[in-house]
Amino acid sequence: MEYTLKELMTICAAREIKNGDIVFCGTGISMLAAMAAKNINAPDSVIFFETGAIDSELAHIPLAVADSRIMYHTSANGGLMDAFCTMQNPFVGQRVVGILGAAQIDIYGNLNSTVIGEYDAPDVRFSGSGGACDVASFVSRSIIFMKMEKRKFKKKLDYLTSPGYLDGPDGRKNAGLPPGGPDKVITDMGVMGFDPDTKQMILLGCFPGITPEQILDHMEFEIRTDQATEVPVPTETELTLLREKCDPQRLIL
Amino acid sequence: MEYTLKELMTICAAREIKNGDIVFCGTGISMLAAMAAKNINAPDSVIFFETGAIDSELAHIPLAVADSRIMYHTSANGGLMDAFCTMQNPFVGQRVVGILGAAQIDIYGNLNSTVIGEYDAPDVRFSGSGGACDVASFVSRSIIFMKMEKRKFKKKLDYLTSPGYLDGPDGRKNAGLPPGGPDKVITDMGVMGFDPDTKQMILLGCFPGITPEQILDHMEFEIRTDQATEVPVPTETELTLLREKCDPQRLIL
Amino acid sequence: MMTTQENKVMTLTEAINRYVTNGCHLSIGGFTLNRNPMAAVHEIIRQEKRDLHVYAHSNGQGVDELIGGGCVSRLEIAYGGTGKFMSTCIRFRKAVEEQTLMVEDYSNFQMTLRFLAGAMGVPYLPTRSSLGTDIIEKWGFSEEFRNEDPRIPNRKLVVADNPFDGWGDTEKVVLVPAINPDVTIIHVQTADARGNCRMEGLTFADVEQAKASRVLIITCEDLVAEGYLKTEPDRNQIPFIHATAVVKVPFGAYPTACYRYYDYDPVYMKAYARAAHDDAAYQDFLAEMVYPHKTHTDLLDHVGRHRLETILAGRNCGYAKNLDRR
Amino acid sequence: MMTTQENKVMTLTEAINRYVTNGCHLSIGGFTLNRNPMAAVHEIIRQEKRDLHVYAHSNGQGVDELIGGGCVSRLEIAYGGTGKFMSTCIRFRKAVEEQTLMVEDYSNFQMTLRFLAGAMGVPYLPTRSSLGTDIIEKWGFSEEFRNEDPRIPNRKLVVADNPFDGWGDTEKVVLVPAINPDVTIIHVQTADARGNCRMEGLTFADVEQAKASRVLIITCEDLVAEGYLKTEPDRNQIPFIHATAVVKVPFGAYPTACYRYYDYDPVYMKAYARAAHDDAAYQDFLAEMVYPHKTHTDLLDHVGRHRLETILAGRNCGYAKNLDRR
Repeated sequence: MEYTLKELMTICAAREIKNGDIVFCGTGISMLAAMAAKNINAPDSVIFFETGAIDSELAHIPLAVADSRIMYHTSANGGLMDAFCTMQNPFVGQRVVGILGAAQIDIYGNLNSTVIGEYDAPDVRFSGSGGACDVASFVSRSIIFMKMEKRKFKKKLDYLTSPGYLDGPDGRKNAGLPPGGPDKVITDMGVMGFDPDTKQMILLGCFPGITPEQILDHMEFEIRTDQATEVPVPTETELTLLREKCDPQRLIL
Repeated sequence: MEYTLKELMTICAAREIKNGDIVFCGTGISMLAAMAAKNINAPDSVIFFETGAIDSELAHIPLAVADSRIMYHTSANGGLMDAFCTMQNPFVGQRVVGILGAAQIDIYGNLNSTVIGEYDAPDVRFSGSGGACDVASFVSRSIIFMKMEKRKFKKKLDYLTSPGYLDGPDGRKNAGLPPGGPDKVITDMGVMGFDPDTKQMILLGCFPGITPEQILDHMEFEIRTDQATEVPVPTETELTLLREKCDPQRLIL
Repeated sequence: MMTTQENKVMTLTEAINRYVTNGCHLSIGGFTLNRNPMAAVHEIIRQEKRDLHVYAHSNGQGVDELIGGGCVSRLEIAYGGTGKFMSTCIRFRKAVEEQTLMVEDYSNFQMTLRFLAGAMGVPYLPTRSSLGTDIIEKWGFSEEFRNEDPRIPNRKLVVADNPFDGWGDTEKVVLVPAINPDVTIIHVQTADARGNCRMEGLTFADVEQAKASRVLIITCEDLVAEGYLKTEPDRNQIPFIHATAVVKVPFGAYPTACYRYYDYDPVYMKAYARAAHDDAAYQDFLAEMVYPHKTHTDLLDHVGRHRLETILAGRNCGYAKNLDRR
Repeated sequence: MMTTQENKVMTLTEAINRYVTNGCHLSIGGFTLNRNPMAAVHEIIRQEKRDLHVYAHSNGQGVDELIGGGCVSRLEIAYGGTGKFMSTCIRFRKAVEEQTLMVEDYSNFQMTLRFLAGAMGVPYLPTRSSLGTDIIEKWGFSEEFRNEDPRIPNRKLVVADNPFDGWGDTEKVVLVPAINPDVTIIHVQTADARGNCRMEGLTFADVEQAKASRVLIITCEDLVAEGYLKTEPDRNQIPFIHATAVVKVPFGAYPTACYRYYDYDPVYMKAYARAAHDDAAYQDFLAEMVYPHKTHTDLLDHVGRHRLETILAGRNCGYAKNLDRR
């Protein structure tokens, strides 16, 4: 069954979500991945928005995390305080998985979604942290969507918005952050993880037809590729459920 | 028109409440004073409970600040966080008037509602602060009900639960408290205020038939009495409204 | 959307037996004479749990009965009383005066902030309350005691300078340390099998206590089908992710009140206060009202339908308008 | 019980004219494309308010239009975007890149905590968010600038040790300073003339923003009689004691959504995003959609009943099910 790159990426992220996970969703593909997980492989995962909605039914796809569509048929409608306290909560916070995107990422999974250039006189201004820095600070693991480009996989970020492992294995501890950190990076060419010892990014899987060399060509820094395998293509079930249950109007796909 | 001591005390406190005041009520006579003010002289005062109810209708008299009778027909039902944040709020907190009681009071209007004797091995244990320390810490003025007894008007408190002026004019500032402090002490023999310069208690009024000397006889410390006048007796209107509108079942009176 | 249901429903006996262990750190919901989880309190007494460390703001009746039942060794508290029926909780007062209970005093706001700090995952929160008072000066637990017990913070309260140089016209604040109880028990009007909760009337500090806790036991008047509470989610305060156990216990707050369901029972409250003054009479009270009843239903049967009818709440006002409370 | 009613109702023109002054510190409610007080935003633009200091978490459309209208000089913000329609707010982005706007970055939780700190009267609140990041390292307002302006705290954020020696498994926290805006404007579903408010759906940070503010302007879909909101007080979030002005403005959040009333308008949002990329086109947009309309009703007349009908919310789901959002 044919599939688009966006479908593949969405399903790759969805596969990372387990039953019992509380999934922090951003807009766009991140929300779609959470919806896909719930419809495909993790029906007992919980969709959760920084705006204060938890366990939204999502009968129709939202176009922002404040879309009224997330307020319908939830377990509780609250506000930002409720949502962020849930993420920082010592018990349920550990069950939260963040799905994030960014303009730049470095080898330790730190993210920039603020500026290119100097902070005081930027060449390009982005939206800023929103809740991304919060979720990256608090939760046990996060999944990051990135487009493979040299200017995006950076040796040094122009601005560190959301913490990954900071400068290495002790980075988070030294800074005073709770344990946790990035778990997977889902790109348009393959999937990366992080070495449990060095906390540096490693290549885990290439999309069909893509080689590790091609991926390295799209990065400013080098990563280990010796564990890379080919990412399994989406199954017919995965694709059908994604298309029919999650985004029938193709608003995001 | 005849009246009881409790009615006189209630009306003395009620007279201190103005339109626009937000009145923090405890149980018993303090709640009755707030209800009396609203029915007699300050219809635009707002009755407010530390449990989270604001502008309760109080169709029936509550016997505790968590009585379901305070939850009916309020402007908003919240919780303790809402209530105490309102008191500490820089804008509305200044409009809050606290009505308090205690086991002991000193010349600076500090209150003890915790223990008699040593804290670690008390002779008598009382209920403790509840919200009294909070309201005494935050709000611009408070009205205190006390029974005139030597063991209650103390040179030195056994335990300082709720701050008055602490040790004098700069006491609150030095401790780091916001401005404010006790305004009136309503007793079963007369009414005290506080000298604006020394912040020490002074006698403002004696109940009919009571002399300043009699009041001083019931106190361990000495206060100025040269400004004391006779407290005006309750009017027929005051008494009628108090009895018929506030406590027709005589649950508190 | 596809969803499977996690069912957390169990009996009260099972929930207390499984989660409330001797020596555990416990908090209960409600305030003075309203929405205390009294069925759970009685079950704890019946199961003879001992050496509990209890965190209370103004949880009156429930805390006094736990103390009276011999379950509590240590108590961090703001207020022990139930209003008109007991201006000071009587078994609490006796235990403190007889030094059979270690007690440490805070204010209601401080206890609320401590639960909130625990719920929001920060080690402390600041307030301006209690500066200059003995609440800061006098500790119920000594420094040595604190240092020996890793489950208690090393200091009671800390007075700190404002590092933002007088910002907010504030020079100093009091930092209150977080509480994360092992178990919190609350009684709510409505819950579903996953543990979504809806309270009516005031919520007191139940939400903060619930979210601060490792284990959350919910007793409820009505246990409703999955989906019912989701039709009006603005009215739900605690989402199921915080819940551990759900128990249906009608009249589960009795003898305290439950807004829109029933009022407090003045007959019980007055009989309790009378008995509590005397050790022998209190044992008689326990022998009549707590020990013999295997379940809360048995207690309610003992109280009798007539008395329960006197406290039934008017559906509009939420309490029993004609209740004799003199 | 006797009560007289304080009536705070006025026109939007009057409320903005009286309370939003040049140079004042302002915050607006809502989030990205939902429940922004857009009628008030447009009135601020029409009245040519200048030099505003704006505090925003993720208030997307409203903040971008305020910037586009030339009203804002300084902005403390967590996120400038409206989701699919503008992943980064376009007038915001242009103003920052052209350095016509001073900006300082925080996270959404930090901004929420800052409003909460202001509402609860403490100089700061702690969190663990942003440790090790440039949100702490890079300040938008320099130390000199801060010291010259008494209305800005002397530091952006402070990293502090935990004085409770590792309590809560925490060694360090970030202290975020309180915000007390001069004016906060929120748009709610229902209010009464005294300013009691009921929001439906998510409340975002509106409650904290409202209570932190010296002046609170409320625009509402429905202005109801005194007493109406008091029949179900559990559903009200802001009691009248915080309110300064109340204005009835149906469709007052348009073109952003208002849960259970109407959806966002994709036609407006897309036209806006197109125009915002180009200065001349943006002036045309202002000339068509903002300046000529004396009131919000005039703008709605210009939009036309047909388009408004497409966004009307289903009373059950709360949004427009069949809206074309491609």
